[in-house]
Amino acid sequence: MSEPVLSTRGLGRVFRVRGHDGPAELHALSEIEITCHPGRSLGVLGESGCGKTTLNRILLALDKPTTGEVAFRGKALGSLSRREMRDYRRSVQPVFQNPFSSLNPRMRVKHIVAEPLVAATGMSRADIRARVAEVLSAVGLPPEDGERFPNQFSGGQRQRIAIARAISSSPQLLLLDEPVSSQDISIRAQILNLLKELQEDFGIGSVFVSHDLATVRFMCDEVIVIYLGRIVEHGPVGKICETPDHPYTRALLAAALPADPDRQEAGIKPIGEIPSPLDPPAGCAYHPRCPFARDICKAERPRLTDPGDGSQVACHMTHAKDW
Amino acid sequence: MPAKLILIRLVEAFFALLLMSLVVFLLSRITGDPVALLLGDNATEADKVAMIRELGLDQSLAAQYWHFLANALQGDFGRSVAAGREPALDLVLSRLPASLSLAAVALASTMLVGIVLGVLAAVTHGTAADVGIRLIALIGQSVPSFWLGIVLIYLVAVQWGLLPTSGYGGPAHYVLPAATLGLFTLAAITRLVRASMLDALGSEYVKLARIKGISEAAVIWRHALSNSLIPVVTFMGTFFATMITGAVVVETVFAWPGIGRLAYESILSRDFPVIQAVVLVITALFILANLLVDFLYLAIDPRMREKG
Amino acid sequence: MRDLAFRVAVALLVVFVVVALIGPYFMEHDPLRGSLRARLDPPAWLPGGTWDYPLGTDRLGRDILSRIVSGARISLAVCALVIAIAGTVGTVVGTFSGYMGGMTDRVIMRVVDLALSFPVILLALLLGAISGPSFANIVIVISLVLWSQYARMARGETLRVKNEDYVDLARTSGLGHARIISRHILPNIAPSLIVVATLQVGVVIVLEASLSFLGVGVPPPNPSWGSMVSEGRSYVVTAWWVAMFPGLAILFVVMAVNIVGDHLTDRLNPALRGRGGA
Amino acid sequence: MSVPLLSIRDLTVRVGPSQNAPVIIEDVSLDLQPGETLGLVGESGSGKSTLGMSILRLAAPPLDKGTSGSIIYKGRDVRKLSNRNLHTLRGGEISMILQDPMASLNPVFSIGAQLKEALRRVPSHRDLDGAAANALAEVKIPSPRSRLKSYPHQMSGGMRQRIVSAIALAQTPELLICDEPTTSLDVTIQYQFLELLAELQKAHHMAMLFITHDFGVVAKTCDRVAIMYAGQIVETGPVREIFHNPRHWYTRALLASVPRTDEKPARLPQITGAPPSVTRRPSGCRFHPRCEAASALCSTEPKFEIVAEGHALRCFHPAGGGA
Repeated sequence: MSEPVLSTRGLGRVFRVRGHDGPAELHALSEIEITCHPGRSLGVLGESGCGKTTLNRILLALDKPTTGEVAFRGKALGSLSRREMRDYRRSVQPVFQNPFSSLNPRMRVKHIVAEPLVAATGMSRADIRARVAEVLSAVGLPPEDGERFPNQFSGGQRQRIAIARAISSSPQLLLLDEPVSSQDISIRAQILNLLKELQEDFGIGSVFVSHDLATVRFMCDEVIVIYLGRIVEHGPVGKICETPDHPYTRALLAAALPADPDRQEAGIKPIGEIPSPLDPPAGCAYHPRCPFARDICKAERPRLTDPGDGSQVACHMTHAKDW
Repeated sequence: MPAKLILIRLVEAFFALLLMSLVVFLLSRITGDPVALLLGDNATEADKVAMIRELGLDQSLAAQYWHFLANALQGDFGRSVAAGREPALDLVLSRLPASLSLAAVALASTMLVGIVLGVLAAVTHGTAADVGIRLIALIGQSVPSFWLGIVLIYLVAVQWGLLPTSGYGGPAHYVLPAATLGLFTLAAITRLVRASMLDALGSEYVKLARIKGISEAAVIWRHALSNSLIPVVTFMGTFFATMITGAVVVETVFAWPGIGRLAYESILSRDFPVIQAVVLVITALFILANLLVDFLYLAIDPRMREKG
Repeated sequence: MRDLAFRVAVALLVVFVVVALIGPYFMEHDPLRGSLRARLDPPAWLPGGTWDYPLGTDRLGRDILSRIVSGARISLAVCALVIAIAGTVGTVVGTFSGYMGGMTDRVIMRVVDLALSFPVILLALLLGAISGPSFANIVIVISLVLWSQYARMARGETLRVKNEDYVDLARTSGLGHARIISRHILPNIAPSLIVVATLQVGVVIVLEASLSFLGVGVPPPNPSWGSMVSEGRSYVVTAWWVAMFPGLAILFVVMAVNIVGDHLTDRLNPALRGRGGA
Repeated sequence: MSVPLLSIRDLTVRVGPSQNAPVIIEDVSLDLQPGETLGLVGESGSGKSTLGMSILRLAAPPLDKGTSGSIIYKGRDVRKLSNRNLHTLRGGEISMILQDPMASLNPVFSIGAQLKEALRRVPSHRDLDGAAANALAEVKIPSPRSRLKSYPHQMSGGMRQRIVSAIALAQTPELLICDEPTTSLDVTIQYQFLELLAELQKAHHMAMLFITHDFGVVAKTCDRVAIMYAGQIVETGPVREIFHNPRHWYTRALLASVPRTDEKPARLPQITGAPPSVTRRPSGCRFHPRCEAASALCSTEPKFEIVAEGHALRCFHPAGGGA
């Protein structure tokens, strides 16, 4: 396999916040290890407050990890030279969830799309103009649209502009943070197809952050499942969506309601609330919601181990076949 | 944690007072020659030297400030240079009741009328009543109070003879000054309440209240208004400052014997002991008012009770 | 209906500015010099009035119309200077505070809050009393009062814009702080600042007039609208027009400004409706 | 078929009383039987939420004056009720759960106060505190009595939505309108909330009108479904019929475009274009500019026609079914 574009080692992020009684520590992320290769798509699956947005921000160097590090082509982000940093900025580009917030309303589309080029490459004006037209047509917009302002576009078109911007600097990795969840349902398939096409055509890798198992299945090759800031399961998308090992993943699968009234019988019904990350349960953080929890789950945090098929799962009960 | 919040506010209040005292002290020292001012033109050199010693003007600036602070803490700001040479603080305190009663009348009636008008305008949104109320608010925001005072005196008191022209006295004396003093704030509160009521009336919790089937009056006066008062409380500090500013003008126009007029007169006659006392008393009042606003906040918005 | 009010208001403001700029050159009478034969003459339409003095004369026999026209220039000059000074200082402080965030922001904002609600008229009176009434004084004092409003608006808007995803996106493209502020923040907070500036024109005019009325503003014999009202105060009963007309001038101009300000608020930043003028 | 509980006929809602005002809902007719759940599916701007609000006469000001048609609840036209009767109808007979549980509770009143406001309207309740605690217990809020003193900001999104349900059900209505009640909830929380709603529906013998854009939610909760597009109902039928044999091209394309957890196609079938805005709706079949089966006929107005038992649609060229 090719050299990874981004990888993390022992990534953790602790926020100091004000709790109910005095200052408290919020462990948003702990011990996150991921590797992102060009041309491959890694899904990050989790619910609100699980830390997936924090992870995204750290991968984008918008936030710094408390422990561990992010490496760009094997070199820690903190040790990059100015030149390498520019290369990193050019090679890793995000698309955010809300295209109403991600396009500056007072800039023309051509300037929005060109921003990564202006800042991170030494291209001439003429080259930039040509490149803007090229990427606009790649996302299905006529080049004339470059002269217009964002408020003249619908939500779906805005997301296309955001995507055009992200691919303008020919990145190797796209960080996609719920790129379709604010879109209308008839637009979602368009955007997902477009993203997939672009990744295939240009060999771009991606990190696809989502709460929706079905979308992850369509978009990704590999998935990590995060619960309260920790990876609980990691494996190929087919395994995660069909025979997941971790009870949380199984609950997510049950909760991903299929658009079919005849397939509504869930395996494991999800129960309980997501605990506050300020006060996570001891041992396995999922144990209060887990129907299989034993005493060991309350006492000891399970490590990520291979259940025997090359994937990884953090559960004490994985080998107890009786459930 | 309200206790912590109050502590922070008290510390801030202390520093604000200290800062203000320094400003007042420095301003009174850099300006002119207090000795000459006190003694008049035909004083001898010996008189001056004696006076300088008496006032402590031969000491360093820091020592003088320390001295000033120590005295101020004991309520001693010196004596007024004006006729009578009353102690400055006594003079200020004797004028306080007139000002406070006027401000209280103005603020209370302003709040009451402003809130009612604001709610009515929001509820009748888009109708003639709304346009009328907004016109009143527009005029209230635009009319200069000193001119309004003069016009009211001329029309209501002189031409029609309905109310006394000026001076301090019974309830009738309050009407014109309070109206003049309150009109700007009335307009501001009306606009504020109207805007936040419109927001509240379009909110989801008002929808849910209506879904419950409770009467429209309860929806408006209970659900929507309770939330719309929060921004009004936010602006209370500003309103209070507006009132003080207004008091200087209004008390001057209506010959009202309050601290606003005292401030104005003492500044014109460069009566520095009185100026210092007035400014520090007003600052203290102002800080007190802002503390009250913080408490009001805690009472009205449960979300604030948990913030530090 | 709203549009009509807006148009009338804009027309009135245009008249105000034009009169302030070129009006004085068309006036027959010197606003500073009176005619002792024509003291306290009533307006033209009252018995005893002449069209020589359309709005009458004051106690020194000076033409009130000429003085109002001349006063417009003073009001306009004070407005322009104050808004330039307070606007610049406030915007810089507020944007800096909001962009930096954290402790810096908290300290700056406490100061701004204090400045915002402090009855600065006391300082104005003090300064006026100490250094005597002067044009420069009044500009400084009013700027001192008003910069905090820009600072608060600029800070709040900066915080809002800073949280927009396009600012994060700009950072991921490697833009520096200066470029983020100039390309992303300032253009997006500008509309709200324009609204504040508009609404403040009215505040400035009234403050200037109030201070001049109290005798610590524009020094006599220059005809500030406020000092004209003050002079007319003693003659309300016998010659009401001396105080009436300059007061009406203030009222109309400030009303027009407020109408335009409200209109701009609705157009540029509806979220601030009703909160600008307090 | 029995007498419907709610029967809407030819409901049209315009933005204001003028005939030229933009139309939000057009000629909507639907019936709801006692105890059944009807799903109302549509994209943003389809008019589905306005329809829900109109049933309780809660459509915002210019809309209420632009409403025509009839909304018959148990033989009485809701649109002609006196204010007094309207207030007994609201909450007492028809109630509603709104989309955003964060915004739909009043932030300055305690949970108990807001709940009791609704309970007080039921004369048989003597012990209000007890009744309120019971209501919270019914929606599975732990330690309900102590929760009465809490304020909305102290609870999680899932808890708030359950409290909103307790308020909506306090006066035991016979019809509950749910306007996207789970859109802002996490998937595992959504699942539990839907189960809770189903339980409550059974316990109270309620009919439900379930407004959503999520086909998975419809498949799980509804007996029948109506699809809205650009202000009109384009297809309605029993839920199995619609999912397995959709006849309208919009329904068909939309269902096909939803990603699934059990398969990974190379591309998703997608609908081109975007839903029209309220002011720019095409004439004739509103969907024809985006429809793959459109003919010249489709720019004329199609009738709403029954094609099978309980299955009706608005299309000149119905798909499948041998047509």
